[in-house]
Amino acid sequence: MHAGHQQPTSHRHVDAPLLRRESIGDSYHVLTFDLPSGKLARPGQFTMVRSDDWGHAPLLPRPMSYLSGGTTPSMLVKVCGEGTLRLGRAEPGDVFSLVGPLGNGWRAHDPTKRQVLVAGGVGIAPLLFLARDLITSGANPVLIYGGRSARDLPLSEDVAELCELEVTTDDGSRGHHGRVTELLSRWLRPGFEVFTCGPDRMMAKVAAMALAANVPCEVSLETPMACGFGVCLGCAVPIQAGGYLYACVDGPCMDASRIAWDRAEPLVQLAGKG
Amino acid sequence: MHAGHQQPTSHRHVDAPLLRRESIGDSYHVLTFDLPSGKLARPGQFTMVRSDDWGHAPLLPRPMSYLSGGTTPSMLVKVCGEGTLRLGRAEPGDVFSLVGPLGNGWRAHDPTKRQVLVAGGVGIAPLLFLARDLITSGANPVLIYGGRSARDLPLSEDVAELCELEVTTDDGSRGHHGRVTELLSRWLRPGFEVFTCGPDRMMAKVAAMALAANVPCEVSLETPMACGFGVCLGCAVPIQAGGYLYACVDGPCMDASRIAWDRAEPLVQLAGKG
Amino acid sequence: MTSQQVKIGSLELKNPILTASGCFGYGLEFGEFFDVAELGGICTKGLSLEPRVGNPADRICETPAGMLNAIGLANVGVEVFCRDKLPLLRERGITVIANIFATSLDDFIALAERLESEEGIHAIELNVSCPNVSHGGIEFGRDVKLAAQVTASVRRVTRRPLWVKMSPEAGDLVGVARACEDEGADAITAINTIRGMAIDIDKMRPKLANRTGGLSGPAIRPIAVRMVWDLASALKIPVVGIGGITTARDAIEFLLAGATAVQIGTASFRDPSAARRIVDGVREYCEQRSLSVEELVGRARQ
Amino acid sequence: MTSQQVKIGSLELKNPILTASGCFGYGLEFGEFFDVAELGGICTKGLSLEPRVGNPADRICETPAGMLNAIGLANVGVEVFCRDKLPLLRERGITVIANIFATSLDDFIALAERLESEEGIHAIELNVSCPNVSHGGIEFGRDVKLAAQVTASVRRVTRRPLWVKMSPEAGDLVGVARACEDEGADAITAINTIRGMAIDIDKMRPKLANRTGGLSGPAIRPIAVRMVWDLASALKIPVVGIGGITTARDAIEFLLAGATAVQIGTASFRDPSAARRIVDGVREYCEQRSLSVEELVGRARQ
Ligand SMILES: Cc1cc2nc3c(=O)[nH]c(=O)nc-3n(C[C@H](O)[C@H](O)[C@H](O)COP(=O)(O)OP(=O)(O)OC[C@H]3O[C@@H](n4cnc5c(N)ncnc54)[C@H](O)[C@@H]3O)c2cc1C
Ligand SMILES: Cc1cc2nc3c(=O)[nH]c(=O)nc-3n(C[C@H](O)[C@H](O)[C@H](O)COP(=O)(O)OP(=O)(O)OC[C@H]3O[C@@H](n4cnc5c(N)ncnc54)[C@H](O)[C@@H]3O)c2cc1C
Ligand SMILES: Cc1cc2nc3c(=O)[nH]c(=O)nc-3n(C[C@H](O)[C@H](O)[C@H](O)COP(=O)(O)O)c2cc1C
Ligand SMILES: Cc1cc2nc3c(=O)[nH]c(=O)nc-3n(C[C@H](O)[C@H](O)[C@H](O)COP(=O)(O)O)c2cc1C
Ligand code: FES
Ligand code: FES
Repeated sequence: MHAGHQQPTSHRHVDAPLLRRESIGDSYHVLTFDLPSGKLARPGQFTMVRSDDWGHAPLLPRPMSYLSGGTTPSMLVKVCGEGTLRLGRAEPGDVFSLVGPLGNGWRAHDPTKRQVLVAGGVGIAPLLFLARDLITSGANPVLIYGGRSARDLPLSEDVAELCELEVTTDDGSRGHHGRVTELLSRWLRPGFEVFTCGPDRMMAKVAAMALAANVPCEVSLETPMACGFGVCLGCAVPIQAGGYLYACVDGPCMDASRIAWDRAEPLVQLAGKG
Repeated sequence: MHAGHQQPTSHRHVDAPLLRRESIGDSYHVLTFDLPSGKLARPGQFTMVRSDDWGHAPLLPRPMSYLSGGTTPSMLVKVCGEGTLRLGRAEPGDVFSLVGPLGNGWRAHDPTKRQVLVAGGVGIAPLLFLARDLITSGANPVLIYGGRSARDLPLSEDVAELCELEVTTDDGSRGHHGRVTELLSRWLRPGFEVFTCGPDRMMAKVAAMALAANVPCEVSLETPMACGFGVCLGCAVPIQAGGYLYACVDGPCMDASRIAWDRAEPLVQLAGKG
Repeated sequence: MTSQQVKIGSLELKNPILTASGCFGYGLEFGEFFDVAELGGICTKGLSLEPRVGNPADRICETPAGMLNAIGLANVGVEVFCRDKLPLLRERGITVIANIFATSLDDFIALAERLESEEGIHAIELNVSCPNVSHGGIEFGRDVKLAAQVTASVRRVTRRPLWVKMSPEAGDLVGVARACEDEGADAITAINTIRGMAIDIDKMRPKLANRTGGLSGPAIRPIAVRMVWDLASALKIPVVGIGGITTARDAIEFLLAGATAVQIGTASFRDPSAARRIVDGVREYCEQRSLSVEELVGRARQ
Repeated sequence: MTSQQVKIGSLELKNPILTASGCFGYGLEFGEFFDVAELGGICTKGLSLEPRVGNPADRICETPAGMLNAIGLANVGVEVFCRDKLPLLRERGITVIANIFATSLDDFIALAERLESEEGIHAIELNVSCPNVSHGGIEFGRDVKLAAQVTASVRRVTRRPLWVKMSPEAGDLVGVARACEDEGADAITAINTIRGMAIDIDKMRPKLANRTGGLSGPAIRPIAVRMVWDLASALKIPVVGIGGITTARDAIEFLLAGATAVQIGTASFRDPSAARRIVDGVREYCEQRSLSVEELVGRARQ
């Protein structure tokens, strides 16, 4: 089913101390870990994070996309429940169990095209990581970044320094007053390809638009996950071909055209949480 | 059943910030709370301590005797499991839910007698509180303090400054090499009364010796507790009269002669934990 | 202001939050923490004809997000309750559901008859499901015929609203509940604790003197919600939901699943004011959505 | 060095730690975390005659100290398993218990027959207790006669050790297990998940697309320990304990209660190396007391 996962590799599960926590407002935190021995992450991959101090509850590790890779990888955490609350309180030196890097990163970009990155809120993490990569490899991406309000655009400054940035907010408190999808249309032309991560409802819309315009579109999915490496079968994603793929091993990054968005309704319902 | 508990009183449940934590070795911690509004505790009483940060596990609050009273009461915590581990990590400012003071404190001392206080390990807390009280009221107590080793005699310095102190350790690393009960015998004469708190096995022995010598003996019991104020009926203590008393409302301090030590076997088994 | 009132048969509750039997004493012990009359009502500790001293110690131990108890239905007995507790409860204007327990039909009948003459008891809750007493009531709760029989017998001797509290261990939970409904029960309470065991690996023996105990607390909540959903689908009479409710969110989960009211058990040990806080939390949730509690009941089923 | 070996009928395990069906994939996915051959063995994801895609999403959600799952027995099917997975398992020297699942007697028989010809399968575990499939195997597990029937039928077509995995929802758990024992089962596995439900109070509907799911994790451990104790008291054949085991201490609790071996389920999601750590922890406990694992089995009962 997920052959890519069956060759024994190593260094995929490490106990890593937190190097630092930078808080952005009270609901966003950048966590940087020290993991000299770990496997290096590619943009779009994720890790399952947990602390033994959590005891029996929260029970499961929390999937988090890499914001940066290397031996001091970082994640951007949005506080929305028990687990992320604890992550947002972490202090340097606290040790966390990191299982990762997991999943397939973003597919290789097409050098003949320009990359349009569409981020919603905390979905910025894997896209900022991607943008950095693209720029090192000589590409010139544009990033469309939307959030509820100005407070929900963490790291937008970093993006601005890096590449062309277009900002939208639902309440108009910053940038364009509206949705990312309103800014997206003019980029949906031949010679462009889309990479998107954010609330599922947003991704569904972006995907639909891209497909209609015949522009390749890659999405990074958020589904509930228990294991993160293909054994619990909890992260099912309904696909056009019928049946399901598994976000943790077949994704989280996938070609939008493969997904059966109509059968993905509960997934879209997750949007609130994303 | 526990009439003393039925008049509505107030201030018995407060959220109090930790003022400071003094650690004695890595397994003993003195926690001092700031609770201007709380009800004042008497020696021998206890409080049920919990933090909302614990989430669903540990589930129940932890019973802790007062080491001192007033508006900045303190407790001496011995780390022995999930809950006390968390208490031992508490930082100033952390807010805890304190339900208390609960239970009956030590019975009033007999001014015509001299008080012999027998402590085992962390059992020192309610006895040090008692010793301070006795001295203010002009009494001249002697305290026999036993522990596994020198490391298990927290606060013995404080005791030494306060009153006559005799120390024993199981491994002889400090004071008399042996058990408190070996030092106790010579004090079991008319004109003395005993107050004891420590591992149940120790208290059972002390009680038996005192009764045999016809010396009054008051013990402070440790039983599992869920509520601490007489509703769960989990803290049953078998008594001579037949049936049970409840440690939280009929105790934790009781006249040793009331207890049916023979039927208290599981309680004595708790000793390891006390 | 959205309405928080609910009706369980003929009984009107000012709000859907009750406290669970055995977790709230006789309703008097909490007076020092809040005004108990602000709750929808309280269920008394299980009452028997004669006083019971209960099981030997240890009676309780903690488990992951739960606890085991084997109290053994220690209680002051129906006489002392009526003499010492009930008058105070009346004075304080507290809605009282008397939880009764017996090991024989005759005793169940005698208990109900004894309470019939008392004022200030608003409903009777039959505990046919306590896991912690040998030849205990639990047999009644696990067998369709016996459950029907005890319900019918008590129904004959009381005009008061009659609730029957289910054992989660009934192989045919819905069947047992239906039988009680047919025999005139006004409501079904679900669930009681689930039998469990914990072993002390240092002492190499069960932690509880009674060996097994009833599991309660957040750990069992998903099981309880599912059973309430199943019961609400099958019954015409109201279901009173219970099991692991700790916050208003938990209580709302049961209401949405089909419970008309809920009971707060173990949570009162963790926070004596839990029930009071839950009353406020449920009201807030209703206000935000301008829905009455009755509009919440079973809403997740639509 | 105390012996860690245990015997389950004719099958010798190098230690009592197995991994639970559905929580360890096909045993190959964990090769990157530790050498799976160091475990007593692994139970495969439930295998059916034909591949199954499973239930719609969401399939899982977290609960206090537990999780609900409604995977719907998604699996590659027995053919693909034998072709792609089994050879690798053989190569790696892993002890394999094939967990099989069917909705009809004939399919159970066909599955067992299909596996009989394969090398490297050390035992068959009948899942007669999955709560997550309509007209699912669970009926088999809840009814004494049906459980006996499926055990007898499979017994006839396999010479391999035959384990039957109990549903905790069988009204008469011990009766069902005894029936399986009488029909030639070599061991009883207990327990499978317990049906539960969680409701999203913001969306006002069940969190799982399947509505109900099976509850697993530390939350259910006390229930599982009690059932293992009851089964070990009633049966002659060994009991394989399972339910919420997260640490070596938990595993030892089951052994002391009477389990001859244990299975690690949900804990492998929390820590992929959980089973491996538990093997070490149990050995350490035995060393400290110079007791063999077989001397631990049922020791809390003496
Ligand atoms: C591949 C992947 C990458 C992710 N990357 C990031 C990231 O970079 N930054 C970030 O802040 N969040 C990210 N998320 C979402 C993050 O995992 C959830 O917000 C988090 O698990 C919520 O946990 P909680 O305990 O705070 O919330 P709770 O609601 O208390 O969690 C309850 C349960 O639901 C699950 N859950 C809740 N929301 C989500 C969600 N949106 N996706 C998946 N599971 C969820 C939790 O894991 C937990 O098991 C990612 C999710 C996935 C699947
Ligand atoms: C009236 C009273 C006063 C006490 N005073 C003190 C004190 O001043 N300082 C101190 O360090 N300890 C005191 N204890 C003991 C203390 O409550 C326990 O050590 C503590 O509850 C252990 O919790 P844990 O989670 O760390 O251990 P765990 O073993 O993980 O606890 C598991 C469960 O067992 C219960 N438990 C374990 N040991 C005991 C015990 N000895 N007594 C009662 N319940 C127990 C816990 O409350 C919890 O519910 C007192 C106990 C009582 C009843
Ligand atoms: C210590 C304790 C004592 C209990 N005593 C009774 C009782 O006397 N009668 C009864 O019907 N239920 C009794 N119960 C069961 C509770 O009323 C409730 O059904 C169960 O605890 C589940 O709810 P919870 O998880 O909110 O605690 C008791 C529960 C506990 C924890
Ligand atoms: C995601 C998931 C999938 C499962 N799939 C199966 C299965 O296919 N067959 C089976 O017999 N049990 C299955 N189970 C049940 C487990 O094998 C085990 O009996 C149960 O989870 C209790 O153990 P635990 O608390 O250690 O997880 C599954 C459990 C989970 C959590
Ligand atoms: S998260 Fe477990 S299979 Fe994808
Ligand atoms: S601890 Fe609840 S009655 Fe004593």
